[in-house]
Amino acid sequence: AEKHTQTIRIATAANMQYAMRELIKEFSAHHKIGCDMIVSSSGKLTGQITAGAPYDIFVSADMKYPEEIFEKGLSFEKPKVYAYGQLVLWTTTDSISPTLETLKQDHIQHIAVANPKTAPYGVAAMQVLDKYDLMNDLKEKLVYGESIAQTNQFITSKAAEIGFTAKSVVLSPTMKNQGNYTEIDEKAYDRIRQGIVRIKRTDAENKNTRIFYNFIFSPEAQQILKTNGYAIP
Amino acid sequence: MIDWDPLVLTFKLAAITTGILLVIAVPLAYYLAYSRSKLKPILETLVSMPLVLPPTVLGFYLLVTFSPGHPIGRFIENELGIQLLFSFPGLVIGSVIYSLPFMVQPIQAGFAGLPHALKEASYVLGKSRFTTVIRVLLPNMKPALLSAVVLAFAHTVGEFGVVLMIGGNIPGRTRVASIAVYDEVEALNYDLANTYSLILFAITFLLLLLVYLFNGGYLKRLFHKMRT
Amino acid sequence: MIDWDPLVLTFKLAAITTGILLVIAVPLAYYLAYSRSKLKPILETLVSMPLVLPPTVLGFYLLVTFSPGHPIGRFIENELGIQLLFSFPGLVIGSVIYSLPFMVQPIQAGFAGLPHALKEASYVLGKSRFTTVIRVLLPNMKPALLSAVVLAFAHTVGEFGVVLMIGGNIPGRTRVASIAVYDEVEALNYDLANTYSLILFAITFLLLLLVYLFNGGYLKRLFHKMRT
Amino acid sequence: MIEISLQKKLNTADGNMMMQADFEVESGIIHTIYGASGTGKTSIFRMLAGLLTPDAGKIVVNGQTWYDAANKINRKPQQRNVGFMFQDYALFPNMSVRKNLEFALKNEQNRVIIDQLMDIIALNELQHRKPETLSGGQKQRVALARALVNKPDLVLLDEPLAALDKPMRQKLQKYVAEVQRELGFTMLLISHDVGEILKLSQGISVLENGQLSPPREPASFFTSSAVSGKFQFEAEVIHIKREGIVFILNLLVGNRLIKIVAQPDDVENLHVGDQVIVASKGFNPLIYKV
Amino acid sequence: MIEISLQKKLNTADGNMMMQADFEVESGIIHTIYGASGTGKTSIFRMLAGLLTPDAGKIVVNGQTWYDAANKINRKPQQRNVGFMFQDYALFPNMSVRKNLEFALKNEQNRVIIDQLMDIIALNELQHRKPETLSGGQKQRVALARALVNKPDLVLLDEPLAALDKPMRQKLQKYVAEVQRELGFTMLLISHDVGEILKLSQGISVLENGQLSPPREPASFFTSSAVSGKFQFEAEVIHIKREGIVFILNLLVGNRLIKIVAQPDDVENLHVGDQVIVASKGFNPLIYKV
Ligand SMILES: Nc1ncnc2c1ncn2[C@@H]1O[C@H](COP(=O)(O)OP(=O)(O)OP(=O)(O)O)[C@@H](O)[C@H]1O
Ligand SMILES: Nc1ncnc2c1ncn2[C@@H]1O[C@H](COP(=O)(O)OP(=O)(O)OP(=O)(O)O)[C@@H](O)[C@H]1O
Ligand SMILES: [Mg+2]
Ligand SMILES: [Mg+2]
Repeated sequence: AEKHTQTIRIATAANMQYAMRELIKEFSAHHKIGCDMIVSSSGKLTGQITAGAPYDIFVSADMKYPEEIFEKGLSFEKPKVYAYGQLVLWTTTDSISPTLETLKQDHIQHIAVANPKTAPYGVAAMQVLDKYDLMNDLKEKLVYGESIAQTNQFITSKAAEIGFTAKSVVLSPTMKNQGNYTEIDEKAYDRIRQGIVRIKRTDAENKNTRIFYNFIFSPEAQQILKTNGYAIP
Repeated sequence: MIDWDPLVLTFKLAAITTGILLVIAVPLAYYLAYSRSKLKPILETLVSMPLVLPPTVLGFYLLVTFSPGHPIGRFIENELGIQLLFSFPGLVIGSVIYSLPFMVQPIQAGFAGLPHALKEASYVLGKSRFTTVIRVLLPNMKPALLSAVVLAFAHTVGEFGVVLMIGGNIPGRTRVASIAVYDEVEALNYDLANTYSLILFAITFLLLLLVYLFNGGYLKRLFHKMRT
Repeated sequence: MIDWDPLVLTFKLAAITTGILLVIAVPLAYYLAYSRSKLKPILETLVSMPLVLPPTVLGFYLLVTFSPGHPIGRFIENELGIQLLFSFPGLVIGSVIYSLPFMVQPIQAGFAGLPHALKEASYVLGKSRFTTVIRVLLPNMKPALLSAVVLAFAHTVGEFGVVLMIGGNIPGRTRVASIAVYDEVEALNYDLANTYSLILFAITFLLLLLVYLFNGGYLKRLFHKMRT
Repeated sequence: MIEISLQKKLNTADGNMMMQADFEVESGIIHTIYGASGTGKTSIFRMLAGLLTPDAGKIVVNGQTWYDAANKINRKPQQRNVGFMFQDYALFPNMSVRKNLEFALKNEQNRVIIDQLMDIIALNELQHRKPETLSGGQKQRVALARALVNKPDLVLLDEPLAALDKPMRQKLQKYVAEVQRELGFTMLLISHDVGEILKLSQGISVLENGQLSPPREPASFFTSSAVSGKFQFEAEVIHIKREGIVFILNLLVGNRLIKIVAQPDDVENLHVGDQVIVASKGFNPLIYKV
Repeated sequence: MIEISLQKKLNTADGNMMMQADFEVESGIIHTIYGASGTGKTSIFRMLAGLLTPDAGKIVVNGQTWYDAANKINRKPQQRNVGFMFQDYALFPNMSVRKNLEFALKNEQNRVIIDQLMDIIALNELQHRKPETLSGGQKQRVALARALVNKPDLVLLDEPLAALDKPMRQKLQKYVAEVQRELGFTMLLISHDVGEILKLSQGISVLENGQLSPPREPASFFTSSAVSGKFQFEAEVIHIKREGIVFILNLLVGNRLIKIVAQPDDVENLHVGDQVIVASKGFNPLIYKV
């Protein structure tokens, strides 16, 4: 029980989990506050928070979900952007060069993208394809991952030869040296704004949560986010 | 706006899967029910194993196995010319693997519950094992068969972990209703999700209700009444 | 680094769920097998309905129902003082609902397959319905019972959609092994995921194997040999 | 006293038939229900045991109303305290022979009855075997014993000894008669075996065309002709053999084979399979006890 | 010709026992296997049908080896062409009476046999009923008919008529004898009914203590004493009644009740239940055909 008063629960969107692990490590080095990370899709986490999940902070992969929570009056403040996601084109097959031009080639049969309905990186990928007028040619090749995480599984298992994913993924510790990626021009898609909110579980603010919230915007934390493949505000 | 494609696909998948499962499960269950081999308990255990893994994880392993990078996947694609990933046949195979225990277990229990005399009487009358199974044993274990079929069918309708993983959620090809509902819930479109759920629920409810009415002889009685 | 908490939690959940399901399913299956009510086909259909919805979606509906914003959730929390969401009891209830068809269906088929004479003989000997079920009917449908228990148990071990949704993946409390595997796969930690899967697989395999060995009388024979 | 009046529509081999069974049986006797296959004997038993509901009628056993259509009384089988030996045994496959008997015990009941019964049915050696592994006659013996364990008010025996060989049958007939006399319960018997009926029962009712006849004395029912100082019996011709100038006839009297010597003109029109009456004007039997 | 030599360890009511059954039966006759309950009669049938594997031995039917332990020959039940009427019927619950018979037809076989058999067992009215709804004796008749449908080489009848009333039993006995004579198949019969054995079978072997006796003629086996011009039979005393200065004895001869007049000194030591021999020195029977 003692542990619980000290520990804060951080609901983390799937694509943020690698960065979050480092952030928590850094945070724990300076504060005596335990952190439990709960990873899931932003959609599920939002549903759970609406139903009263005992999470203290919600680190989302976009702004839609935290805004939903704010509008329901479940957060202490409006969601605030802590980082921008960056889109990359990634392949784990060495013989393929990950460029937009190769996508049209015949040996590319499947292109993995996240479901635009639920994942911000999916929305961005679609915008890119539209922008470069590739949509008609590639439509038949697209396979949709439920989340960015599943998109990654399509790519790493080579089930899809290539796919759009988050830069944070290809820089993650487990994937760092696997395959090749190229960054997509940031101008080709709307910025992927990732927001954070503190959850209002009781009316009283939790001091520890506040400390962590502030930490995210600290220069040290922002630096960590940057090295993990995010652009910072 | 409701998209009917996923629903059509779902019931197509469920029907085909159930059909294939029946063909596989009956001989397998027969073997498990009657074999006296020492390997039998091991096989029995293995049959239930697909259940132990979370569907997405099972789906992931299937994804890896079916991918061109894997010898099995390469073999299937090159030698048999079948494209399993992100295709309807792949969904069918995934669903068959995952729903296998639901079909095998009740049928096995059904076989095990039958008196030996039935089999013996049929053999003595010169009937082959196949004829005996089809015409004597299966018709005498209808409740078990029915529960197997209903479990497998309903489960395939609702299943989405495996299907999502190896299907790739492609509209019109592998995007089944369960994924559609899931998507809407994820996207916080609860109204649409409810609508999908309700339709899925309603259709399956009616289907199963028909099956149970038929099984209970209610339909027969109804027709009978209408005729007289 | 392997965290054993989720595994302990998983088998605790599976055991409790299976136990509760047995208690619920036997009378329910009995009713469904023997009732001649007109409502029976409807009830039969309803029992299978939890299967039709994708687990996460079912989990979502349960989440909404159990939340303090919902009359039912409020009632349970205020009047009964039970906190269902994001707690172990909630997982149990969710699993029970989702696995209900796996338990009810085979047991119902088991009852339906028994000769009427057993029941009648027991009644005539003055035995109550309860005694008859416990001492005569259930012992004569062991294969059906076994398949029900195995399906429900294995399914609860592997289930994660419902559990993830209403449990919230809280370490030590609601983070079961299936979610742990799922997480690791999601995080692309395939090695760790494999390890978890293997452990989950191995433990369940051994458990079920023991059950089947016992059921097949292999253990008895083994002990017998050892003693002689 | 057992008073029974039952009406039930049965769907028999001769089409739909209304069965009407009215009879009274004194307490403490064995009474036989006799009739052709499929006439409804087992159905009467099932109605008495509460396993089948009559269309109308009344069952009163020792003053207690078990069933009364008019007053909507219908006791459950559990509340009737009958012992029912089923025609197809209905043993519990999950229980050993002994456990099948023990299951029938009432709560407070003395268990010695089990050992006594086990002895009588001569299955001690097989007491831990499951019914599945018993022979037909062995199953029948267990079923008979089980119906007697809990000392019921009314015992219903449906062809109790049909599958048994003669010595075992005689032994059990003796036992049934004894135990009935000792414990004084009322017993209804379905049997096709005339010897058994004559030996065991004090009354007989015949079920025919859906009607149960009034009770009669079994001996008078089975004896076709009155005694008038002469000796006479019906028989079937099994074999005819010439031996010198006479013929030797093998006659089947009931289940017994007897040989008699006959004159050529007696035999003239006789064929194997014929039913005959053998009589003698002046018959002075010698009777030896064996 | 059927040559059988079977060895099988059985676990009987008297403990483990090695059963040894050696016998030869001519083709085209009916032969009875007789013996007490649980001695292994059904087991012999099961070995003949291929449902139970002997420990050792040989089965040769009409020159074809069905089983030979030494040469590891063991034909499947399907390859033996036997008709087996099971003691507990083993009807198919999912099929109607008629369908049960039709299922037994061979591919090319003429279906008229079904109608003939349905007539004979007198269940036409019930032909579309499921076995579950039949009476005990009705089931038995269906089982008997089913065993005869496909005109097997060897017919095994395990207590075929035990549950039937006398008229039905006589009718079917007649039919069995007829059909056997007509089609000429070999038939083995298990029965406890002496009359049935005498009427139907041309030979009898007795199974006792695990040994099957050599075949004998049934009549000689069941007749206890030789003929010597006098008349004599065994009987059981059922009832003794004084009538004036004489006594009237009700005697059970086999399944038949007869009455005879006896002198007081004959009756002196006699009690109900006693076995007696009735004899007469000078017996000149009158025989009337009925
Ligand atoms: N499946 C079995 N497993 C073990 N023992 C058995 C099995 N079936 C029968 N037996 C035993 O073998 C012995 C012979 O049985 P079988 O059925 O051949 O007797 P039977 O002569 O036909 O008797 P009945 O006249 O009572 O039918 C019996 O003592 C019985 O207990
Ligand atoms: N469950 C049932 N449903 C419908 N009809 C039945 C059912 N059981 C028996 N019958 C019919 O009722 C009639 C009487 O059956 P019952 O079993 O009482 O006969 P029985 O006199 O005991 O005959 P047996 O001597 O052959 O056992 C039969 O014609 C039978 O077909
Ligand atoms: Mg009957
Ligand atoms: Mg037998």
